[in-house]
Amino acid sequence: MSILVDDSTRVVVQGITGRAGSFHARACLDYGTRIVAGVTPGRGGQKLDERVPIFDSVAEAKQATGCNASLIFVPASGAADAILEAAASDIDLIVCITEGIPTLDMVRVRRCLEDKKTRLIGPNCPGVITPGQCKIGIMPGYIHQPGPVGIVSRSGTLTYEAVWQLSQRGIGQSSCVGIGGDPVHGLGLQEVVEMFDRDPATKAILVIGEIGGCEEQDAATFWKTSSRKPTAAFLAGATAPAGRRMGHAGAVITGAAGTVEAKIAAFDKVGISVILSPAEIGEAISKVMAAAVS
Amino acid sequence: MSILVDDSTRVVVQGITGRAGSFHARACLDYGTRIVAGVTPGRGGQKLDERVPIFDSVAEAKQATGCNASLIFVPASGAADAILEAAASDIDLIVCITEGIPTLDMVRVRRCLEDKKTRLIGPNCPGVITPGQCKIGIMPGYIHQPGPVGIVSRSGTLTYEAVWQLSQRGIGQSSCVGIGGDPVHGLGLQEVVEMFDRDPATKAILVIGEIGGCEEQDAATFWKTSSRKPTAAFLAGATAPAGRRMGHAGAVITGAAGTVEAKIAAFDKVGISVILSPAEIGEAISKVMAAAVS
Amino acid sequence: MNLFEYQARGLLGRYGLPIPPGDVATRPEEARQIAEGLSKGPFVVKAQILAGGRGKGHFRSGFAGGVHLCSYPAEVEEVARAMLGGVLVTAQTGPEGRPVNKVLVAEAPQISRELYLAILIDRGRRRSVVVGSAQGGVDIEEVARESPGEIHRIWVDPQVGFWPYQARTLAACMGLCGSLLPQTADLIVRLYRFFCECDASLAEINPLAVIENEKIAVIDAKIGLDENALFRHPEVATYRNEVVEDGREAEALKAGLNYVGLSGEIGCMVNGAGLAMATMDILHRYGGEPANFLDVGGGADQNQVTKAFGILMADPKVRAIFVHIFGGIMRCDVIARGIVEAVTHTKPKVPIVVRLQGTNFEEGKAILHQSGLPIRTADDLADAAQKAVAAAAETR
Amino acid sequence: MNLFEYQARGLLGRYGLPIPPGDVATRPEEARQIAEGLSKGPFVVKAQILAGGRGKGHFRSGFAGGVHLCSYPAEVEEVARAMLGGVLVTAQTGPEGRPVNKVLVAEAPQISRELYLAILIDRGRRRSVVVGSAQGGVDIEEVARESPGEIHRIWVDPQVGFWPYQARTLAACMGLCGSLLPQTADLIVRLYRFFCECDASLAEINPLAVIENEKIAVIDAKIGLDENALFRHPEVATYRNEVVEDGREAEALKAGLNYVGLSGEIGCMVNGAGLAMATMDILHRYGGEPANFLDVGGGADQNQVTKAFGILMADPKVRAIFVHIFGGIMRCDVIARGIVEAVTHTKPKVPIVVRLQGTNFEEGKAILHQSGLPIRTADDLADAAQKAVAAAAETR
Repeated sequence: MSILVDDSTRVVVQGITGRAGSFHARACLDYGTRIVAGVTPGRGGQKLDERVPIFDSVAEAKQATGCNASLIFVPASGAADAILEAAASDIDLIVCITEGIPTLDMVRVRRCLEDKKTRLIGPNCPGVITPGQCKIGIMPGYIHQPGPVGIVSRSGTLTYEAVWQLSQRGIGQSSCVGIGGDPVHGLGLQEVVEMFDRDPATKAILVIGEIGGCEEQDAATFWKTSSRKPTAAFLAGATAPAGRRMGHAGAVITGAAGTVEAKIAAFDKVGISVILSPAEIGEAISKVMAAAVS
Repeated sequence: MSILVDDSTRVVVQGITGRAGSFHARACLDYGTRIVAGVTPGRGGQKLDERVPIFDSVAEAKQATGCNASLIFVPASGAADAILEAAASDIDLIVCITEGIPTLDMVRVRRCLEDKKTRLIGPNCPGVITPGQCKIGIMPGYIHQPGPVGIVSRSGTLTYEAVWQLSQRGIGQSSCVGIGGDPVHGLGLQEVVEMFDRDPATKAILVIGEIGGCEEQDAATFWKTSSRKPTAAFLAGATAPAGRRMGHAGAVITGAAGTVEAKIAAFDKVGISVILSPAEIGEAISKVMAAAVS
Repeated sequence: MNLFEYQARGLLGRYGLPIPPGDVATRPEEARQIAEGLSKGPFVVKAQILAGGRGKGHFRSGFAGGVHLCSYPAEVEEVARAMLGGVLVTAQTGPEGRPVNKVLVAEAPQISRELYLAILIDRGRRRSVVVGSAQGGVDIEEVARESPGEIHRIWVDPQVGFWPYQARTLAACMGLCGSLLPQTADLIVRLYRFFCECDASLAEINPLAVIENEKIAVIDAKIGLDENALFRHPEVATYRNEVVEDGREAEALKAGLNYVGLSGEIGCMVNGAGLAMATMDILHRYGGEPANFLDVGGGADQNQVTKAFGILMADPKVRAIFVHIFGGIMRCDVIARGIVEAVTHTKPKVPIVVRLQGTNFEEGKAILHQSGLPIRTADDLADAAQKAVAAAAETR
Repeated sequence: MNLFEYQARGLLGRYGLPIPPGDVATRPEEARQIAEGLSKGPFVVKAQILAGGRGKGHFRSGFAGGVHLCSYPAEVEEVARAMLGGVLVTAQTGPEGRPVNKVLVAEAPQISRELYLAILIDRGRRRSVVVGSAQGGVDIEEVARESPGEIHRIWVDPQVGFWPYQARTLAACMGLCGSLLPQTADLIVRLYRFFCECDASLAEINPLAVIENEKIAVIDAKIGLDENALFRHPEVATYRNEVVEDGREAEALKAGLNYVGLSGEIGCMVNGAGLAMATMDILHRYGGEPANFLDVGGGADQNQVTKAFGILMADPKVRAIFVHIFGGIMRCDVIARGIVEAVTHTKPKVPIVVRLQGTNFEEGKAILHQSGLPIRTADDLADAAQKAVAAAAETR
């Protein structure tokens, strides 16, 4: 059990002939992910490594292979179009790794997706993994192990650090979802938390947030009104200076809601323990799980 | 009884301080139409002829006067905006007289109206009149008289000619609707025909079509599947030269549907008598009504 | 407003569509110079008129064909000389043909495949539609009739817009693959951007061609612009002056009148397009032929009536004038005064039949009668039309 | 990317927004000439820095205020001389202030009312929002806190777009009527068009002012552009070179690194923005202060690692370097080789602490150890951070 992806997920890689696309398609294949197709317009009929058929469009790929998830490596200027192409073919899950997509493109994309059942993860994210079953993204697969903790994160490498700390302690993960750091993106913290809440395999939830936006507060609102699983959270950027862009476009402080203090306050209110040091993530999860058992 | 408008209709005139707007607002008032408000941005607080209050926006006009229909004389460059403003205030019926609105503006307007219950008549049309009750448009009111014939027309002055011929013979009209001559407009021939079909006061229907498009065929499709009232039709443009069109793209979409011959054939198929001379419109209506009675 | 091919090339070029190099010439020597400036032959010389069927047309002079392939610049000059100043008659021009004042000289690449591409407004669905076919360079209407499956359409939701993936889908339907697929998709996206940004009513590329080295290119383009939107495109509105071929139409344009020249002998002046068409129809029924379509609009004033008269009377074909006004906003007494003034000043040599109906028609008729001018009036439409046809027959 | 006020004026001017005339000067004499060229005084001289609070700021020289009203061109020159080349400290610049290399000289119209207008992206609702208030020229966040009813917002459905009637509604909410209503609505529509066409992330006009003769005017404008969209705006991308005030940031930009200079003493090099922020947080916990934020990204190569080292070491504040890499795509052995090479070549005089974790971390650590260079390594994050803080303390 898991959320979003498992060993039955059939993946098409959009932009499979690019440098990043081919590299990560191979890494996913090596992990055991069912990469059943690739798409690069004008390269239809070719194959990646003589095993993954390449098509001119997602529609053709879906018709030929029945793919139901897409992994996007298309460059920023064409990424919005790639997302909409996958959505037009009613792909269930789209994971967009591409970084640098203009915000107004994402505004249009999200508006179009409102009318669809397609789910989008990202862009500018590491992707999603269900350890031992399916990796759709760029995270190092080997640091993960199957287990009870669902991780949702706005960050990339910081999530790897958290996973590492968990796996070092022998605590595995049900699924790990990096939702991406752009101002306008697909699934939000709250939506993923809700999925973990419904997933029987997930026994505890780790939330990795950061400064900017108010997704952490939205998630807190959810907990306020629902029964919930043991949860811990880490929030990066407590010491980031106000008003200076720190890499993720999403990390610009946009008002009081964006500060770590405001987010900690929101979590405190609903009784979520906020981890104060990034070195103590593994330990904190052990504690909340132990507390839940006792 | 009538369609679309009657003596309870409360009208706001958008662009009431312009030359055409003030002229026709007065003409409608003289006819007995309940013109309850006008709109000209920046002129809010003034009055037309010390009797019609002017507002800065349709929203304010609606709040203050409860208007439920709008008559638009705003110049072409701002007319699409004026239509959407009225629709945003949930005005039930919009009659847009303005001619010369860019087609792509109307494409956007129609798309926006799909999500609304607001009905649009026009643009580039004479408007709608229910004789003796309410005139929302620029037609000469005095040529009309109350009675049993519903008229729907794609033309302006040709409709006046038809009304004249009817009234001369003592045949009155339930309502007359000029749907406008632009490629993309509001209510279509078929929709108005359906309204007349449902209106108990309408005993016979006169359709005035012309070359181009395929609205006449759409109306014919309706008759094919529904019981119907005595109906006659005149189609202008039988001898118009095939036009100076250069490309063939139009014909790829609509085929030969735009010709009068094709329209006559469609009407013939469903047994609608097509009037061959524009001088015989009144006579033809007398005949179909007499045939229905006997 | 339809554009000449050379204007269409200019506009599409601004949007980055691939078009074989070339330019327009008004003199034969200029045509040769253009050819000399191009990097390679063969060259194509194309008569610039606003009508199709040029290739199979012929000049009044006897010279055959409005489109010629030439191998050398000297040949280009020769062909241009035969075309310029001539009158080209094609299946679409009618027997009177069209004057050729400009020729286009362009490189004529080797074509390996001809495709069809167009964008236009679908009135029925109220949105624009992008149309593509692997069957280009031919009569597309025939393709639509004979093998409708060969015509592919993508309707564009104006709220969502047209995205590159849709262009790729269409390009694939048009049989394109390999590097031609993204190339063509890019071209379609650019054509759509042009269509929207310039408020076009039609953008048709036929043929769209696959040329040497697997490149895609625009070989011929027909563009129509929405006249209602010219106010927001001052840069293309200037094309307007260049595209009016008919002198009478140019006059009417200046006076703000909607005029189309025809080949009959009864000059018509009507208010409203529908009534104007109905008037033409009824003249036909009684054996008459209109010399024109002229809609003076709903709010025409005395001045416009005078100008309209001037245009009708300047037409040597006109043997009778038929004025048909249904007064709504326009009062018949005002129109009657305009007619009296125009007739008094211009003293037409052909009979005039007037039907006034609607607002103040009694007063209007009285003004006409009291003027003492030789104006024939009629009350109903059938009577008026018969009188107009009879009047034209008298002077024959 | 935030723009200088004079750049913002230039861009908004292209979209037809009403802006009092003026220009930017780099020399005092130039400032005077600009004032002489303007039709009337008084004039305003404004220091051009990328931070707010200029009016209440002060120069290191002691000169007070980054915004001055002047009556005569000579006074303009005097004020410009006091500002140019100086360092302006405001509530938003931090104690180090910002260098003033340019001043804006403009007409200063009589202001009768100050309003607020802005367009930005609302992340929560995932669309742009147009914000207006009758309370302008003040701290808008305070207005939002104290009297939220005074802030009016219109969220724009990207599929429907922003229509003039919505602009009129907002203008009316801002308390405008009479001829100011359509004028302001027009300004808002133009600002929205700018926002979309130029891919802005923020367009804030504060104050928007009612000036003489009931005209509306842009008195100050703050514009942020979406860096991700600069690829499609080559014309504004060139502004990029002008807006980097910090030399280290300029270096980093060239190397494709994401760098923000801070005031601490531990030079940080981390892969990933979230991990970089967490690294800063943990240094803080152990009493350290980062000298910078530096994210080398997910796919940095040996070359970028070398360049990043160069930037860290060029900073005189840096007393220790902390390299923190979690290898995912990036292999730790590659990073280790980059570090060894950089250290070998640049011979830093400050201690270096490295934590490598993730892909090939064992191999990476081995490379560092075998190099014999004075590099301190650590396994877990807490240990590494403590070592880095201690290292910085040593050299104090």
